[in-house]
Amino acid sequence: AQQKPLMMATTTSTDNTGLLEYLAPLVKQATGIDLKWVATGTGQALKLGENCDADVLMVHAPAAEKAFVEAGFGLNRREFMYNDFIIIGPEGDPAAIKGKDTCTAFKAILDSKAVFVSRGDDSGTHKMELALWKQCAEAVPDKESWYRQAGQEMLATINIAGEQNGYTLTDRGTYITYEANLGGNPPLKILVEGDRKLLNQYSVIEVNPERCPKAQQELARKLGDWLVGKEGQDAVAAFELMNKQLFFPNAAKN
Amino acid sequence: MWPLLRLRNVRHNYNGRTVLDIAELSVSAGTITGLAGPNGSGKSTLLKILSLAARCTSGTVYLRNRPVLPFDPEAHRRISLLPQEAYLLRRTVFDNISYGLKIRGQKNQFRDSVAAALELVGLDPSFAGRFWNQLSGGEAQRVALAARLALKPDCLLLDEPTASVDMESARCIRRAILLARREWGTTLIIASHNQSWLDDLCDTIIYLYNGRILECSLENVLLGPWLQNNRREFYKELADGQFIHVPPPPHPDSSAVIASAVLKLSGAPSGSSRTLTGTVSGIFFDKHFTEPRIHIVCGDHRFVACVPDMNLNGGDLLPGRTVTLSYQPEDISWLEK
Amino acid sequence: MWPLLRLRNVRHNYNGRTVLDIAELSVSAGTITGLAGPNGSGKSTLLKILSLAARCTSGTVYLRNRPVLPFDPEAHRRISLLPQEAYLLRRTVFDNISYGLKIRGQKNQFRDSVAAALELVGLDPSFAGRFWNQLSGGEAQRVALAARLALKPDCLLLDEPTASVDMESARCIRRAILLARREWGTTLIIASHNQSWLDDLCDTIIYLYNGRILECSLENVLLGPWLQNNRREFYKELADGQFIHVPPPPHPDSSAVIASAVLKLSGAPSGSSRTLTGTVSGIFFDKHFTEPRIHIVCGDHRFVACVPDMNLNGGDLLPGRTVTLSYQPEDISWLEK
Amino acid sequence: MDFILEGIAKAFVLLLQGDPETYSAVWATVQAASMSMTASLLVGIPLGYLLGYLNFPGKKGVRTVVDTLLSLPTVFIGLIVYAFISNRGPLGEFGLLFTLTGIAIGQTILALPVVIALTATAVESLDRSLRPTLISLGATRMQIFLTSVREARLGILIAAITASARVLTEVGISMMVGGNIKWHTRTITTAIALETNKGEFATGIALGLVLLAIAFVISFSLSFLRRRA
Amino acid sequence: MDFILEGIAKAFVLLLQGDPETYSAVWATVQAASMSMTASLLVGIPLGYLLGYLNFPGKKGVRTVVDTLLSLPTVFIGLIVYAFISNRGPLGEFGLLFTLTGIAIGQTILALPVVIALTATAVESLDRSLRPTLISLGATRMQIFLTSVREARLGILIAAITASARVLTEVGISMMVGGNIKWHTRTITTAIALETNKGEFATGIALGLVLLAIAFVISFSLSFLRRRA
Ligand SMILES: Nc1ncnc2c1ncn2[C@@H]1O[C@H](COP(=O)(O)OP(=O)(O)OP(=O)(O)O)[C@@H](O)[C@H]1O
Ligand SMILES: Nc1ncnc2c1ncn2[C@@H]1O[C@H](COP(=O)(O)OP(=O)(O)OP(=O)(O)O)[C@@H](O)[C@H]1O
Ligand SMILES: [Mg+2]
Ligand SMILES: [Mg+2]
Repeated sequence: AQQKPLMMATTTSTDNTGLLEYLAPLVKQATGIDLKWVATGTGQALKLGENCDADVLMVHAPAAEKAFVEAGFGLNRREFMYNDFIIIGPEGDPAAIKGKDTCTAFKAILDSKAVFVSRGDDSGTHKMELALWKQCAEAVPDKESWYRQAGQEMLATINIAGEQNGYTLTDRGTYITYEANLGGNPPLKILVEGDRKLLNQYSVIEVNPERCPKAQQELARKLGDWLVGKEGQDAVAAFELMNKQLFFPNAAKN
Repeated sequence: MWPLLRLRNVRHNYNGRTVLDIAELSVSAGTITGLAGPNGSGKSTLLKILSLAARCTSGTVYLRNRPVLPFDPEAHRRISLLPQEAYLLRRTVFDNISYGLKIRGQKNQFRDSVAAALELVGLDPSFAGRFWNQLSGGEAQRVALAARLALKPDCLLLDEPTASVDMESARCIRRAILLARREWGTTLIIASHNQSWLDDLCDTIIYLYNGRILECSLENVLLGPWLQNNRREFYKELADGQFIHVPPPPHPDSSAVIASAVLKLSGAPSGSSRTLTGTVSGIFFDKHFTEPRIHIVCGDHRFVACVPDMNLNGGDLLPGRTVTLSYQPEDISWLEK
Repeated sequence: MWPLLRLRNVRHNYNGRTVLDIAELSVSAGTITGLAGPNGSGKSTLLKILSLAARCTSGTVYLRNRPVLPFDPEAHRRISLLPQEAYLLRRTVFDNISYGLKIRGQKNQFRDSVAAALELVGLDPSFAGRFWNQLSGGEAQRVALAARLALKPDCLLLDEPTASVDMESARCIRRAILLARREWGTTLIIASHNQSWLDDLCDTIIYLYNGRILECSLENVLLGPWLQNNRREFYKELADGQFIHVPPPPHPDSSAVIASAVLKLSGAPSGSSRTLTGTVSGIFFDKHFTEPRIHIVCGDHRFVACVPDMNLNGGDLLPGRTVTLSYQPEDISWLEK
Repeated sequence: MDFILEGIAKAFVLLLQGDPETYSAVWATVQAASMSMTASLLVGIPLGYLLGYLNFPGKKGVRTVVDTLLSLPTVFIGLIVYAFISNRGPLGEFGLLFTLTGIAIGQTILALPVVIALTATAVESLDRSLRPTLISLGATRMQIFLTSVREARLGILIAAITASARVLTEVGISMMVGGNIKWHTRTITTAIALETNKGEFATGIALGLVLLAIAFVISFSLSFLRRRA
Repeated sequence: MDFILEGIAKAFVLLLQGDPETYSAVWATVQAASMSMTASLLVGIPLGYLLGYLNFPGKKGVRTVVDTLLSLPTVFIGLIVYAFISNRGPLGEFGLLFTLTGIAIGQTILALPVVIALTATAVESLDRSLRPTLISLGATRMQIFLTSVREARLGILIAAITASARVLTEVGISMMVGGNIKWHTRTITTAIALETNKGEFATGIALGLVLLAIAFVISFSLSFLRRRA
């Protein structure tokens, strides 16, 4: 009999960049697993896991993930890759943040009241941004008129920033897509990058079969094993968008 | 044998206003019953109740002594009504006429029935292909009638079948009604304002007034208001200045009814009798009366009187002649409000 | 003075079929014109064209010699039509009657106009508060008429104003029509199948047949088909077995028309004349003829004949008597198909 | 602006070259919509007929409720259906989550108020003499229903078209209940949402045109029912 | 399942305690919908009337096109409007992007086919003797239009309700053109989408109920127009 497909809940970034479509056939070939996925916001992906509607999760919000595992919804959280966040903004750079470190840049934006567009959707990226505000400027400038909360996907958020000549925090993958969409000459440029603080960690979590009897933990484990294994790590490293590497395997540190 | 249809203590209200109140009414099988009465007297309401197309507010309808309600499985398909405002389905004339046959589960072979029904109402067979909205007023009315005739019902109720129908077709419809009774044994009840057509066709005529059945006919109805002169007599002035005198009315606005037999053609007043002078406008023969009937116009009003044969001397009563009518005011009766 | 309304070479088609074809027709101001003709003869179509409610396929309508089209700014509000199937707005009777006044920009004070219009058609003022769907057939018809009378139009066209209206109200409507002409100088054109009502009311009557205006009246029309006997004479058998002989018809299905003057009451056939025997059903006085007119039933058919005064001997012509009619077949004419 | 023109061109390519992903989404859309439209017409037309036809106390209240339910947001319906068919929901065992059947259930809830409200209005607008006429011709209650529906066909046709347009264009239910799973539950609208998210605006436009093509086929074939009303 | 009950409870809290974010979204929704409904009714009712009333060659084709446009996906409309009003688009200088006015433009395009198609059907279903009757009473073309609309009020009312339901529940346009910017262009539906994405299902349900409450207020107040038809 044919094996039931493995249901994965994941975030839009892995789907929108094409990573999963690239990995799925490799997974099938190596493990025989038929991978199906639902790409949503991180919050909804975790909820799907909580409701036993997925077997495995691939997300990037470490704090929420840890809480998820601690609540007994998931097992065996394994970090397996990262990409990085960057701060982008208009070429004119009104807050003059180009080349500064992350915290200086955030403070400069705050002081100059330049437009900053936030994802505002509780996604991994949003959570990272909130953490940075707290860390660098003590408080999130929630009600400031220059602080625009889009509540949308990354790409839409970048577009909004582009239309409004604002800054935003984005993952590099989406920025590459954006750059390509605008023919390589987008109005928003990378202004801050490479800071250790800007790491975007992805992990894979198995749904706890004690809570969800139907969850296919065995297959989930198999997928996780493959991802952190050499084959998976190499595959991640080899994935390119517009000839640029997007994700960096880092399972080794587990 | 029980009457085919019988009403007992039937009362019907619209928005709390009673428009029909009939203690008892029977219609025997195979008869043709006419229904006459002014606008709003309840004819259409009565026909809807009799045909089980509507339910009366209170009271019972019996079909051969069995109480029946709308959608009664047995009665439903045997009684058919031509409503006053018949709706034509948004289809062809053919589909309209065959509709009743189709829903009775009859298969195909409508062609002959439809052609026969069209002929009965005097329409050319070519009308079958017309659409409902390609008909003149009278043609539409006749198509609606044909749709009922095609069903050959046991009991057929017609509400104003000749309204906006030409005279030739009215005669045609009369023939069709007589044929239905003769060939299919259909019992008919027909409401119409075409009094002479109705008189000519029906075995009996029921007069409705304000929702009640009248004992007399409605030949000469005079509406109020009534005035009183200084001798405390009640009267009304006609358009030509003559006065008509009546007994004390129950209400100043009541309607008086003067039976044709009350109006005598003996010219001279005698005792307490009063006279009216008018012009003869026509003489008729009406099968419900043994004597011919004469129409006399006084001012605006047309009176009907009976002509006992002995009164006929020469051409005195021919149209255009002036005659004098006499009557006893006490013989005038009142309609209930 | 130019005629108020005039048609020239008017032709109207529905789906390519010509239903109206009038070379010339004039209506003078202040007259009451009747429109008679069988169902489908084009009366409603003609009224719609005359009232500028529809545009004819070809031809011209003149108002006082000025060609006019529908929505003509000057004519539009001065001509009003009561359509055969008048639509009542889904509002109260009051709103229906005041609608025309309202859209003419008249401010308030409808109350008196509405009450006056209701009275003209013989409806109680309490009807003003009723909703459109709380009326009987005849009441609705009269409300529609009242809505036109309230406008006091210069020209009023009525399509079957007395269909489903009771006799008393028909008289009331007659009075209202005469009042409109007298008080407001209204010109009226009225289509009706109520021949005697129309005869009584109108100054002239136009007869329509198959969309054309007839020169004669439509008193005695005999429909085909016509048979031929072995002497090559054309005839038709009446329901009682008598034969009626006609000259060679243009088409075996043509309709013959026998003017009332053609039917003589002199009993004995002379020369080439033929006879018919029948029963008198009524005698009338009709203001369009100097002599009284007599209705004679032969089988199924009712003939109208003129009664020259000299022919009246005693009560011979009273209803119920049997009489013999004679006619010359050559005097019978044909209707165009 | 360019992406509009590009999208129009791309729509032809997708349709004419038989792009398998597009056809998969078309097929998913058609399947889900057929199921939901069948269900909502079968249930909604009789209910709408009764609502327009009968007079009962509280009828006005029912109409107001139906009118209100026209404004059920699709994501809201998606959430409710999800709650029921999620593995932890009362109907979890039927495995309807992330299936076209699941989508169709949600779409039926979406379409029902449209069908009911518009059918009721069409039936209410029928000539008031239809009912007595049909009774007088001997029609049973069922035959009165069927004939009334046929007489009100213009109104009910547009009810069906409006409801199917609502179903064809909805995203929230397909996304939430279907999961937008490629080759399985990805419908045209979820594909449009995905492509737009990816910044592939031209592809979004192209897929939108594909959806309009389906809608055109539907309204064109139904327009023949409209002849001679 | 729990989140449904939780959401119902939360809806009361949001509404009764006057949650500012919710009220901001309600206000944005109401503003955008008022603008778009005003525009689409003003334009759509006359166009629908003409479409239902006039007979002209090609009428059937126009109807089929309008019926097809009922299926315009909201994201598609969003993309088209975005293309025009983005800074790089031909109307960029008016600064309509990420404004409620921009959303209203898209919603007008969404609502127009609904208003036109349903109005045309309502007008077509009018008694055929209405027109000659009005002409015979002396009504001008404009008065015939106004009176016909009033006579067809049941059908046009439901057209308005259906269109406003479509506008209130759409997400694609508000998201794409409005940008779902908190305190500015975040409408209830984009908020629902956001909360659902965040996994805050209960809040999504609560906001859905808030939207239904708005819809109820609308249909309840309009239901008085329905008396005595
Ligand atoms: N749907 C209704 N709602 C309220 N009142 C009504 C309704 N239908 C009829 N009526 C009233 O009931 C009474 C009887 O009406 P009905 O139609 O039976 O009269 P009718 O004798 O048929 O009159 P007509 O000769 O005008 O057809 C009238 O006073 C009329 O105004
Ligand atoms: N809308 C239409 N489409 C096609 N044919 C029509 C239409 N209306 C009327 N007709 C036909 O045109 C002819 C004239 O119709 P019209 O209504 O003028 O007759 P009428 O004299 O008023 O008849 P009636 O006495 O029955 O009212 C008839 O043969 C009728 O069948
Ligand atoms: Mg009646
Ligand atoms: Mg006519």
